[in-house]
Amino acid sequence: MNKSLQPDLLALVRDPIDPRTLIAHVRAAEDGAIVTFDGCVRNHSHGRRTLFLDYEAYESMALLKMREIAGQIHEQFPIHLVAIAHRLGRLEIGETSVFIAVSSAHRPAAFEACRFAIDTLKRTVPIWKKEYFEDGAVWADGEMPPAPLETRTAKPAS
Amino acid sequence: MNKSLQPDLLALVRDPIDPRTLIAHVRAAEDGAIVTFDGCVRNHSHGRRTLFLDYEAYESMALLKMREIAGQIHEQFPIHLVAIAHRLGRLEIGETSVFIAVSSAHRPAAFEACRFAIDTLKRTVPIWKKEYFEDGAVWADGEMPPAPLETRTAKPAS
Amino acid sequence: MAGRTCAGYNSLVSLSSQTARVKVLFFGRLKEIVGHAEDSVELPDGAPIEALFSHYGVNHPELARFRASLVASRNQEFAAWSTPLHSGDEVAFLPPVSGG
Amino acid sequence: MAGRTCAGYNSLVSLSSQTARVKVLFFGRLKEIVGHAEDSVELPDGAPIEALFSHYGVNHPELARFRASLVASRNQEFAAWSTPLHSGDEVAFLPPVSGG
Repeated sequence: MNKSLQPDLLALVRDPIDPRTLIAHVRAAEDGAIVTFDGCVRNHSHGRRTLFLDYEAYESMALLKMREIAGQIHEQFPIHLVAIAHRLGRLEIGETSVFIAVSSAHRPAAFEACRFAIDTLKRTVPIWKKEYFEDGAVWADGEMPPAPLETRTAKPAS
Repeated sequence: MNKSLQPDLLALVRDPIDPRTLIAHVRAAEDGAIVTFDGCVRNHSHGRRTLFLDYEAYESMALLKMREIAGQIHEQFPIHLVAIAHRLGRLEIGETSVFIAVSSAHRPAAFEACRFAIDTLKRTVPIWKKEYFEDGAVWADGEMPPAPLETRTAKPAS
Repeated sequence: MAGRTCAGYNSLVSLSSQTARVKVLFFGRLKEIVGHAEDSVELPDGAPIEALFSHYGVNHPELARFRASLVASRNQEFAAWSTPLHSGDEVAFLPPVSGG
Repeated sequence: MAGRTCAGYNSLVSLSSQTARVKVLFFGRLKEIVGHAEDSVELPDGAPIEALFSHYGVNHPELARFRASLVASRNQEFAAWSTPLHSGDEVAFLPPVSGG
Protein backbone atom coordinates (compact mmCIF):
# COMPACT_ATOMS: atom_id res chain seq x y z
CA MET A 1 0.00 0.00 0.00
CA ASN A 2 2.70 2.41 0.95
CA LYS A 3 4.62 1.42 -2.10
CA SER A 4 1.95 2.74 -4.43
CA LEU A 5 1.64 5.99 -2.49
CA GLN A 6 5.37 6.66 -2.22
CA PRO A 7 7.42 4.30 -4.35
CA ASP A 8 11.12 3.61 -4.08
CA LEU A 9 13.39 6.34 -5.39
CA LEU A 10 15.97 5.32 -8.00
CA ALA A 11 18.08 7.93 -9.70
CA LEU A 12 21.18 8.67 -11.74
CA VAL A 13 22.29 12.24 -11.13
CA ARG A 14 25.00 14.62 -12.32
CA ASP A 15 24.77 17.06 -9.42
CA PRO A 16 26.00 16.29 -5.89
CA ILE A 17 23.81 13.81 -4.02
CA ASP A 18 22.04 15.22 -0.96
CA PRO A 19 21.58 12.33 1.48
CA ARG A 20 18.80 14.21 3.25
CA THR A 21 16.55 13.97 0.20
CA LEU A 22 16.92 10.20 0.04
CA ILE A 23 16.52 9.73 3.79
CA ALA A 24 13.42 11.93 3.86
CA HIS A 25 12.04 9.86 1.00
CA VAL A 26 12.21 6.55 2.87
CA ARG A 27 11.45 7.79 6.39
CA ALA A 28 7.94 7.30 7.76
CA ALA A 29 6.26 7.13 11.16
CA GLU A 30 6.02 3.33 11.03
CA ASP A 31 9.79 2.91 10.65
CA GLY A 32 12.08 2.13 13.55
CA ALA A 33 15.32 1.85 11.61
CA ILE A 34 16.99 3.56 8.70
CA VAL A 35 20.31 2.22 7.44
CA THR A 36 22.28 4.19 4.88
CA PHE A 37 25.33 3.47 2.79
CA ASP A 38 27.40 6.38 1.52
CA GLY A 39 30.01 5.41 -1.02
CA CYS A 40 32.53 8.20 -1.32
CA VAL A 41 35.57 8.91 -3.45
CA ARG A 42 38.74 7.78 -1.62
CA ASN A 43 42.00 9.66 -2.01
CA HIS A 44 43.83 6.43 -2.78
CA SER A 45 43.38 3.26 -4.80
CA HIS A 46 45.76 0.28 -4.93
CA GLY A 47 48.35 2.37 -3.09
CA ARG A 48 48.26 5.28 -5.52
CA ARG A 49 46.99 8.79 -4.86
CA THR A 50 43.71 9.39 -6.68
CA LEU A 51 43.06 12.85 -8.14
CA PHE A 52 39.44 12.43 -9.19
CA LEU A 53 37.05 9.94 -10.74
CA ASP A 54 34.82 9.94 -13.76
CA TYR A 55 31.71 7.74 -13.84
CA GLU A 56 29.73 6.78 -16.91
CA ALA A 57 26.66 4.56 -17.21
CA TYR A 58 24.46 2.78 -19.68
CA GLU A 59 21.74 4.92 -18.21
CA SER A 60 18.55 3.24 -19.40
CA MET A 61 19.80 -0.21 -18.42
CA ALA A 62 21.34 1.01 -15.16
CA LEU A 63 17.97 2.39 -14.04
CA LEU A 64 16.28 -0.89 -14.96
CA LYS A 65 18.87 -2.84 -12.96
CA MET A 66 18.48 -0.48 -9.99
CA ARG A 67 14.72 -1.03 -10.11
CA GLU A 68 15.35 -4.79 -10.20
CA ILE A 69 17.47 -4.49 -7.06
CA ALA A 70 14.68 -2.58 -5.32
CA GLY A 71 12.24 -5.32 -6.31
CA GLN A 72 14.56 -8.06 -5.00
CA ILE A 73 14.95 -6.22 -1.71
CA HIS A 74 11.22 -6.00 -1.18
CA GLU A 75 10.89 -9.71 -1.95
CA GLN A 76 13.69 -10.81 0.35
CA PHE A 77 13.49 -8.46 3.33
CA PRO A 78 10.57 -6.96 5.29
CA ILE A 79 11.55 -3.38 4.57
CA HIS A 80 9.44 -0.31 3.95
CA LEU A 81 11.21 1.74 1.27
CA VAL A 82 14.55 2.05 -0.47
CA ALA A 83 16.19 5.00 -2.20
CA ILE A 84 19.28 4.62 -4.40
CA ALA A 85 21.09 7.44 -6.19
CA HIS A 86 24.27 7.08 -8.21
CA ARG A 87 26.18 10.06 -9.47
CA LEU A 88 27.76 10.28 -12.93
CA GLY A 89 30.47 12.50 -14.41
CA ARG A 90 33.50 13.89 -12.64
CA LEU A 91 33.69 13.41 -8.86
CA GLU A 92 36.23 14.93 -6.53
CA ILE A 93 37.82 13.24 -3.49
CA GLY A 94 35.33 12.92 -0.62
CA GLU A 95 32.25 13.33 -2.78
CA THR A 96 29.46 10.76 -2.66
CA SER A 97 29.29 8.50 -5.71
CA VAL A 98 26.40 6.34 -4.48
CA PHE A 99 23.94 6.70 -1.62
CA ILE A 100 21.45 4.09 -0.46
CA ALA A 101 18.83 4.52 2.27
CA VAL A 102 16.58 1.71 3.50
CA SER A 103 13.77 2.07 6.04
CA SER A 104 12.18 -0.72 8.01
CA ALA A 105 10.23 -1.36 11.20
CA HIS A 106 13.19 -3.31 12.59
CA ARG A 107 16.92 -3.05 12.08
CA PRO A 108 18.02 -6.49 10.79
CA ALA A 109 16.03 -6.09 7.56
CA ALA A 110 17.30 -2.55 7.03
CA PHE A 111 20.95 -3.62 7.46
CA GLU A 112 20.63 -6.71 5.30
CA ALA A 113 18.70 -4.97 2.53
CA CYS A 114 21.12 -2.03 2.39
CA ARG A 115 24.09 -4.39 2.19
CA PHE A 116 22.37 -6.48 -0.48
CA ALA A 117 21.61 -3.33 -2.47
CA ILE A 118 25.19 -2.05 -2.65
CA ASP A 119 26.68 -5.52 -3.18
CA THR A 120 24.26 -6.22 -6.03
CA LEU A 121 24.64 -2.75 -7.52
CA LYS A 122 28.38 -3.26 -7.74
CA ARG A 123 27.94 -6.55 -9.58
CA THR A 124 25.02 -5.89 -11.89
CA VAL A 125 24.44 -2.19 -12.65
CA PRO A 126 26.20 -1.05 -15.84
CA ILE A 127 28.24 1.84 -14.47
CA TRP A 128 31.97 2.34 -15.05
CA LYS A 129 34.55 4.30 -13.11
CA LYS A 130 37.69 5.81 -14.56
CA GLU A 131 40.33 6.63 -11.98
CA TYR A 132 42.64 9.59 -12.60
CA PHE A 133 46.08 9.45 -11.01
CA GLU A 134 49.03 11.78 -11.24
CA ASP A 135 50.59 9.57 -13.92
CA GLY A 136 47.54 8.67 -15.96
CA ALA A 137 44.04 7.26 -15.89
CA VAL A 138 42.69 3.71 -15.83
CA TRP A 139 39.29 2.10 -15.97
CA ALA A 140 38.78 0.51 -12.56
CA ASP A 141 38.90 -3.26 -12.30
CA GLY A 142 35.27 -4.16 -12.26
CA GLU A 143 33.09 -7.14 -11.59
CA MET A 144 31.61 -9.29 -14.33
CA PRO A 145 27.84 -9.28 -14.15
CA PRO A 146 26.29 -12.76 -14.01
CA ALA A 147 26.11 -13.76 -17.68
CA PRO A 148 23.08 -15.65 -18.98
CA LEU A 149 23.66 -19.27 -19.90
CA GLU A 150 24.54 -19.78 -23.53
CA THR A 151 21.85 -21.78 -25.26
CA ARG A 152 23.68 -23.18 -28.22
CA THR A 153 21.76 -24.17 -31.26
CA ALA A 154 22.81 -27.70 -32.09
CA LYS A 155 24.63 -27.72 -35.38
CA PRO A 156 25.43 -30.77 -37.43
CA ALA A 157 29.13 -31.43 -37.55
CA SER A 158 30.26 -30.60 -41.05
CA MET B 1 47.30 7.84 14.36
CA ASN B 2 44.09 9.31 13.11
CA LYS B 3 42.42 8.18 16.26
CA SER B 4 44.51 10.48 18.39
CA LEU B 5 43.92 13.44 16.09
CA GLN B 6 40.17 13.00 15.80
CA PRO B 7 38.83 10.44 18.24
CA ASP B 8 35.50 8.65 18.10
CA LEU B 9 32.50 10.73 19.13
CA LEU B 10 30.30 9.29 21.89
CA ALA B 11 27.47 11.34 23.32
CA LEU B 12 24.25 11.34 25.31
CA VAL B 13 22.15 14.31 24.31
CA ARG B 14 18.83 15.89 25.26
CA ASP B 15 18.37 17.95 22.09
CA PRO B 16 17.50 16.47 18.69
CA ILE B 17 20.36 14.56 17.09
CA ASP B 18 21.69 16.06 13.85
CA PRO B 19 23.03 13.16 11.76
CA ARG B 20 25.16 15.56 9.73
CA THR B 21 27.31 16.37 12.75
CA LEU B 22 28.09 12.69 13.34
CA ILE B 23 28.67 11.94 9.68
CA ALA B 24 30.98 14.94 9.30
CA HIS B 25 32.87 13.72 12.36
CA VAL B 26 33.71 10.31 10.88
CA ARG B 27 34.13 11.31 7.23
CA ALA B 28 37.64 11.73 5.85
CA ALA B 29 39.36 11.67 2.47
CA GLU B 30 40.74 8.18 3.04
CA ASP B 31 37.26 6.68 3.54
CA GLY B 32 35.35 4.95 0.78
CA ALA B 33 32.31 3.92 2.80
CA ILE B 34 30.16 5.39 5.52
CA VAL B 35 27.36 3.28 6.97
CA THR B 36 24.85 4.85 9.32
CA PHE B 37 22.11 3.50 11.54
CA ASP B 38 19.25 5.79 12.50
CA GLY B 39 16.99 4.38 15.20
CA CYS B 40 13.76 6.32 15.20
CA VAL B 41 10.61 6.32 17.28
CA ARG B 42 7.95 4.10 15.67
CA ASN B 43 4.28 4.95 15.87
CA HIS B 44 3.47 1.44 17.05
CA SER B 45 4.80 -1.19 19.43
CA HIS B 46 3.42 -4.71 19.92
CA GLY B 47 0.36 -3.73 17.90
CA ARG B 48 -0.47 -0.67 19.99
CA ARG B 49 -0.29 2.96 18.90
CA THR B 50 2.62 4.72 20.58
CA LEU B 51 2.17 8.37 21.61
CA PHE B 52 5.73 9.19 22.63
CA LEU B 53 8.74 7.70 24.43
CA ASP B 54 10.82 8.71 27.39
CA TYR B 55 14.45 7.56 27.65
CA GLU B 56 16.56 7.60 30.79
CA ALA B 57 20.14 6.45 31.28
CA TYR B 58 22.72 5.68 33.90
CA GLU B 59 24.70 8.36 32.16
CA SER B 60 28.23 7.87 33.48
CA MET B 61 28.08 4.11 32.93
CA ALA B 62 26.31 4.43 29.57
CA LEU B 63 29.14 6.61 28.26
CA LEU B 64 31.73 4.12 29.51
CA LYS B 65 29.88 1.27 27.79
CA MET B 66 29.60 3.27 24.57
CA ARG B 67 33.33 3.88 24.68
CA GLU B 68 33.86 0.15 25.22
CA ILE B 69 31.80 -0.57 22.09
CA ALA B 70 33.94 1.87 20.11
CA GLY B 71 37.06 0.12 21.37
CA GLN B 72 35.69 -3.31 20.43
CA ILE B 73 34.83 -2.08 16.95
CA HIS B 74 38.34 -0.81 16.33
CA GLU B 75 39.74 -4.14 17.52
CA GLN B 76 37.43 -6.28 15.41
CA PHE B 77 36.99 -4.34 12.18
CA PRO B 78 39.36 -2.29 9.99
CA ILE B 79 37.34 0.90 10.33
CA HIS B 80 38.42 4.51 10.55
CA LEU B 81 36.08 6.24 13.00
CA VAL B 82 32.76 5.74 14.75
CA ALA B 83 30.28 8.25 16.15
CA ILE B 84 27.42 7.22 18.44
CA ALA B 85 24.82 9.57 19.92
CA HIS B 86 21.84 8.51 22.04
CA ARG B 87 19.11 10.91 22.96
CA LEU B 88 17.47 11.05 26.40
CA GLY B 89 14.20 12.50 27.66
CA ARG B 90 10.91 12.71 25.80
CA LEU B 91 10.96 11.77 22.11
CA GLU B 92 8.11 12.18 19.65
CA ILE B 93 7.18 9.76 16.85
CA GLY B 94 9.70 9.88 14.01
CA GLU B 95 12.48 11.44 16.05
CA THR B 96 15.90 9.82 16.18
CA SER B 97 16.70 8.07 19.46
CA VAL B 98 20.09 6.76 18.45
CA PHE B 99 22.39 7.49 15.52
CA ILE B 100 25.57 5.62 14.62
CA ALA B 101 27.99 6.48 11.83
CA VAL B 102 31.01 4.35 10.88
CA SER B 103 33.62 5.23 8.28
CA SER B 104 36.01 2.84 6.61
CA ALA B 105 38.12 2.45 3.49
CA HIS B 106 35.89 -0.46 2.39
CA ARG B 107 32.26 -1.27 2.91
CA PRO B 108 32.21 -4.69 4.62
CA ALA B 109 33.92 -3.35 7.74
CA ALA B 110 31.64 -0.31 7.87
CA PHE B 111 28.49 -2.45 7.64
CA GLU B 112 29.66 -5.04 10.14
CA ALA B 113 30.94 -2.50 12.66
CA CYS B 114 27.76 -0.42 12.50
CA ARG B 115 25.62 -3.51 13.03
CA PHE B 116 27.84 -4.67 15.87
CA ALA B 117 27.58 -1.23 17.48
CA ILE B 118 23.79 -1.06 17.57
CA ASP B 119 23.39 -4.73 18.53
CA THR B 120 25.86 -4.34 21.38
CA LEU B 121 24.43 -1.00 22.49
CA LYS B 122 21.00 -2.57 22.82
CA ARG B 123 22.38 -5.35 25.03
CA THR B 124 24.90 -3.57 27.19
CA VAL B 125 24.36 0.18 27.49
CA PRO B 126 22.28 1.11 30.56
CA ILE B 127 19.49 3.09 28.91
CA TRP B 128 15.77 2.51 29.47
CA LYS B 129 12.77 3.37 27.37
CA LYS B 130 9.28 4.03 28.70
CA GLU B 131 6.56 3.73 26.09
CA TYR B 132 3.48 5.91 26.40
CA PHE B 133 0.27 4.57 24.88
CA GLU B 134 -3.25 5.93 24.90
CA ASP B 135 -4.12 3.70 27.85
CA GLY B 136 -0.98 3.98 29.93
CA ALA B 137 2.77 3.67 29.97
CA VAL B 138 5.13 0.70 30.29
CA TRP B 139 8.86 0.19 30.53
CA ALA B 140 9.87 -1.55 27.33
CA ASP B 141 10.88 -5.19 27.52
CA GLY B 142 14.61 -4.96 27.52
CA GLU B 143 17.60 -7.20 27.16
CA MET B 144 19.61 -8.48 30.10
CA PRO B 145 23.20 -7.37 29.86
CA PRO B 146 25.72 -10.21 30.08
CA ALA B 147 26.13 -10.70 33.83
CA PRO B 148 29.55 -11.44 35.27
CA LEU B 149 30.05 -14.94 36.60
CA GLU B 150 29.28 -15.28 40.29
CA THR B 151 32.38 -16.23 42.23
CA ARG B 152 30.91 -17.88 45.28
CA THR B 153 32.90 -18.00 48.46
CA ALA B 154 32.83 -21.58 49.64
CA LYS B 155 30.89 -21.78 52.88
CA PRO B 156 30.87 -24.74 55.25
CA ALA B 157 27.46 -26.37 55.42
CA SER B 158 26.05 -25.55 58.84
CA MET C 1 16.26 8.05 52.86
CA ALA C 2 19.95 8.86 52.86
CA GLY C 3 22.08 7.74 55.77
CA ARG C 4 20.19 4.66 56.82
CA THR C 5 22.05 1.67 58.10
CA CYS C 6 21.78 -1.56 56.21
CA ALA C 7 19.64 -3.14 58.91
CA GLY C 8 19.64 -6.72 57.78
CA TYR C 9 23.37 -6.90 58.23
CA ASN C 10 23.83 -4.98 61.46
CA SER C 11 23.91 -8.30 63.25
CA LEU C 12 26.91 -9.32 61.24
CA VAL C 13 28.94 -6.34 62.29
CA SER C 14 31.24 -7.22 65.12
CA LEU C 15 32.34 -4.39 67.36
CA SER C 16 35.65 -4.09 65.59
CA SER C 17 34.17 -4.31 62.06
CA GLN C 18 34.37 -1.27 59.87
CA THR C 19 31.34 0.00 58.06
CA ALA C 20 31.23 1.20 54.48
CA ARG C 21 29.07 3.95 53.02
CA VAL C 22 27.98 3.29 49.47
CA LYS C 23 25.93 5.22 46.95
CA VAL C 24 23.00 3.30 45.47
CA LEU C 25 21.22 4.10 42.19
CA PHE C 26 17.90 2.85 40.85
CA PHE C 27 16.70 3.06 37.28
CA GLY C 28 13.55 2.46 35.28
CA ARG C 29 10.98 0.24 36.93
CA LEU C 30 13.10 -0.11 40.06
CA LYS C 31 13.22 3.62 40.63
CA GLU C 32 9.43 3.67 40.58
CA ILE C 33 9.18 0.81 43.08
CA VAL C 34 11.74 2.15 45.54
CA GLY C 35 10.43 5.69 45.10
CA HIS C 36 13.75 7.44 44.53
CA ALA C 37 16.68 7.38 42.14
CA GLU C 38 19.53 7.64 44.61
CA ASP C 39 20.33 6.51 48.12
CA SER C 40 23.28 6.39 50.50
CA VAL C 41 23.62 3.34 52.72
CA GLU C 42 25.97 2.25 55.46
CA LEU C 43 26.73 -1.45 55.55
CA PRO C 44 29.48 -3.74 56.86
CA ASP C 45 32.66 -3.30 54.87
CA GLY C 46 32.95 -6.15 52.40
CA ALA C 47 29.25 -7.02 52.40
CA PRO C 48 28.17 -8.32 48.99
CA ILE C 49 25.91 -6.49 46.55
CA GLU C 50 23.33 -9.22 47.18
CA ALA C 51 23.05 -8.08 50.82
CA LEU C 52 22.46 -4.51 49.76
CA PHE C 53 19.65 -5.62 47.46
CA SER C 54 18.07 -7.72 50.23
CA HIS C 55 18.11 -4.66 52.43
CA TYR C 56 15.70 -2.89 50.05
CA GLY C 57 13.55 -6.01 49.90
CA VAL C 58 12.55 -5.42 53.53
CA ASN C 59 10.55 -2.30 52.69
CA HIS C 60 9.75 -3.27 49.08
CA PRO C 61 8.96 -7.00 48.93
CA GLU C 62 7.94 -6.68 45.25
CA LEU C 63 11.62 -6.20 44.41
CA ALA C 64 12.17 -9.95 44.82
CA ARG C 65 10.08 -10.52 41.70
CA PHE C 66 12.62 -8.63 39.61
CA ARG C 67 15.77 -10.11 41.11
CA ALA C 68 16.24 -12.71 38.37
CA SER C 69 16.05 -10.14 35.58
CA LEU C 70 18.38 -7.58 37.19
CA VAL C 71 22.05 -7.02 36.69
CA ALA C 72 24.07 -5.15 39.29
CA SER C 73 26.93 -2.76 38.71
CA ARG C 74 29.70 -1.49 40.94
CA ASN C 75 31.52 1.69 39.96
CA GLN C 76 29.99 1.69 36.47
CA GLU C 77 30.98 -1.89 35.69
CA PHE C 78 28.66 -4.88 35.63
CA ALA C 79 29.38 -6.78 38.85
CA ALA C 80 28.55 -10.19 40.26
CA TRP C 81 26.06 -10.21 43.14
CA SER C 82 28.80 -11.60 45.34
CA THR C 83 31.03 -8.55 44.77
CA PRO C 84 32.12 -7.14 48.15
CA LEU C 85 31.41 -3.46 48.74
CA HIS C 86 33.66 -0.84 50.23
CA SER C 87 33.34 2.81 51.21
CA GLY C 88 32.84 5.13 48.29
CA ASP C 89 31.48 2.46 45.96
CA GLU C 90 28.64 3.33 43.63
CA VAL C 91 26.20 0.47 43.14
CA ALA C 92 23.34 0.38 40.67
CA PHE C 93 20.55 -2.12 40.08
CA LEU C 94 19.85 -2.30 36.37
CA PRO C 95 16.65 -3.65 34.84
CA PRO C 96 16.90 -5.15 31.34
CA VAL C 97 18.19 -2.36 29.12
CA SER C 98 16.10 -1.00 26.26
CA GLY C 99 18.12 1.73 24.63
CA GLY C 100 18.45 2.15 20.91
CA MET D 1 30.23 4.57 -38.99
CA ALA D 2 26.44 4.28 -39.03
CA GLY D 3 24.73 2.27 -41.72
CA ARG D 4 27.50 -0.22 -42.44
CA THR D 5 26.63 -3.75 -43.29
CA CYS D 6 27.88 -6.47 -41.04
CA ALA D 7 30.38 -7.69 -43.61
CA GLY D 8 31.39 -10.97 -42.02
CA TYR D 9 27.87 -12.26 -42.32
CA ASN D 10 26.90 -11.01 -45.70
CA SER D 11 27.86 -14.35 -47.09
CA LEU D 12 25.24 -15.98 -44.92
CA VAL D 13 22.43 -13.87 -46.30
CA SER D 14 20.54 -15.74 -48.93
CA LEU D 15 18.72 -13.67 -51.47
CA SER D 16 15.43 -14.09 -49.68
CA SER D 17 16.85 -13.41 -46.21
CA GLN D 18 15.75 -10.32 -44.38
CA THR D 19 18.26 -8.02 -42.82
CA ALA D 20 17.97 -6.40 -39.42
CA ARG D 21 19.21 -2.99 -38.35
CA VAL D 22 20.40 -2.87 -34.73
CA LYS D 23 21.75 -0.13 -32.53
CA VAL D 24 25.09 -0.92 -30.88
CA LEU D 25 26.51 0.76 -27.76
CA PHE D 26 30.03 0.71 -26.37
CA PHE D 27 31.06 1.68 -22.85
CA GLY D 28 34.21 2.31 -20.85
CA ARG D 29 37.34 0.76 -22.29
CA LEU D 30 35.46 -0.57 -25.33
CA LYS D 31 34.24 2.87 -26.30
CA GLU D 32 37.84 4.05 -26.34
CA ILE D 33 38.96 1.13 -28.50
CA VAL D 34 36.16 1.36 -31.03
CA GLY D 35 36.35 5.13 -31.02
CA HIS D 36 32.67 5.89 -30.61
CA ALA D 37 29.83 5.21 -28.17
CA GLU D 38 27.08 4.33 -30.60
CA ASP D 39 26.73 2.62 -33.95
CA SER D 40 23.99 1.35 -36.23
CA VAL D 41 24.59 -1.91 -38.08
CA GLU D 42 22.70 -3.96 -40.62
CA LEU D 43 23.08 -7.71 -40.29
CA PRO D 44 21.16 -10.83 -41.26
CA ASP D 45 17.97 -11.15 -39.27
CA GLY D 46 18.52 -13.65 -36.49
CA ALA D 47 22.31 -13.34 -36.47
CA PRO D 48 23.69 -13.89 -32.93
CA ILE D 49 25.26 -11.19 -30.77
CA GLU D 50 28.54 -13.08 -31.14
CA ALA D 51 28.52 -12.34 -34.88
CA LEU D 52 27.99 -8.65 -34.24
CA PHE D 53 30.98 -8.60 -31.90
CA SER D 54 33.16 -10.43 -34.44
CA HIS D 55 32.22 -7.80 -36.98
CA TYR D 56 33.95 -5.14 -34.87
CA GLY D 57 36.95 -7.40 -34.41
CA VAL D 58 37.78 -6.97 -38.09
CA ASN D 59 38.73 -3.33 -37.66
CA HIS D 60 39.74 -3.57 -33.98
CA PRO D 61 41.61 -6.86 -33.44
CA GLU D 62 42.44 -5.86 -29.85
CA LEU D 63 38.76 -6.39 -28.96
CA ALA D 64 39.35 -10.15 -28.94
CA ARG D 65 41.48 -9.72 -25.85
CA PHE D 66 38.45 -8.45 -23.91
CA ARG D 67 35.91 -10.96 -25.15
CA ALA D 68 36.20 -13.24 -22.12
CA SER D 69 35.58 -10.43 -19.67
CA LEU D 70 32.62 -8.89 -21.49
CA VAL D 71 28.94 -9.39 -21.01
CA ALA D 72 26.50 -8.51 -23.76
CA SER D 73 23.05 -7.05 -23.40
CA ARG D 74 20.06 -6.93 -25.73
CA ASN D 75 17.37 -4.36 -25.09
CA GLN D 76 18.76 -3.50 -21.64
CA GLU D 77 18.88 -7.10 -20.43
CA PHE D 78 21.99 -9.22 -20.08
CA ALA D 79 21.92 -11.61 -23.03
CA ALA D 80 23.75 -14.75 -24.07
CA TRP D 81 26.19 -14.36 -26.96
CA SER D 82 24.01 -16.76 -28.93
CA THR D 83 20.95 -14.47 -28.68
CA PRO D 84 19.56 -13.84 -32.18
CA LEU D 85 19.12 -10.20 -33.19
CA HIS D 86 16.22 -8.57 -34.94
CA SER D 87 15.46 -5.15 -36.33
CA GLY D 88 15.20 -2.45 -33.71
CA ASP D 89 17.26 -4.31 -31.11
CA GLU D 90 19.68 -2.35 -28.96
CA VAL D 91 22.85 -4.27 -28.20
CA ALA D 92 25.58 -3.22 -25.78
CA PHE D 93 28.97 -4.70 -24.98
CA LEU D 94 29.63 -4.23 -21.27
CA PRO D 95 33.07 -4.37 -19.65
CA PRO D 96 33.23 -5.49 -15.99
CA VAL D 97 31.10 -2.96 -14.09
CA SER D 98 32.66 -0.72 -11.43
CA GLY D 99 29.88 1.46 -10.06
CA GLY D 100 29.42 2.18 -6.38
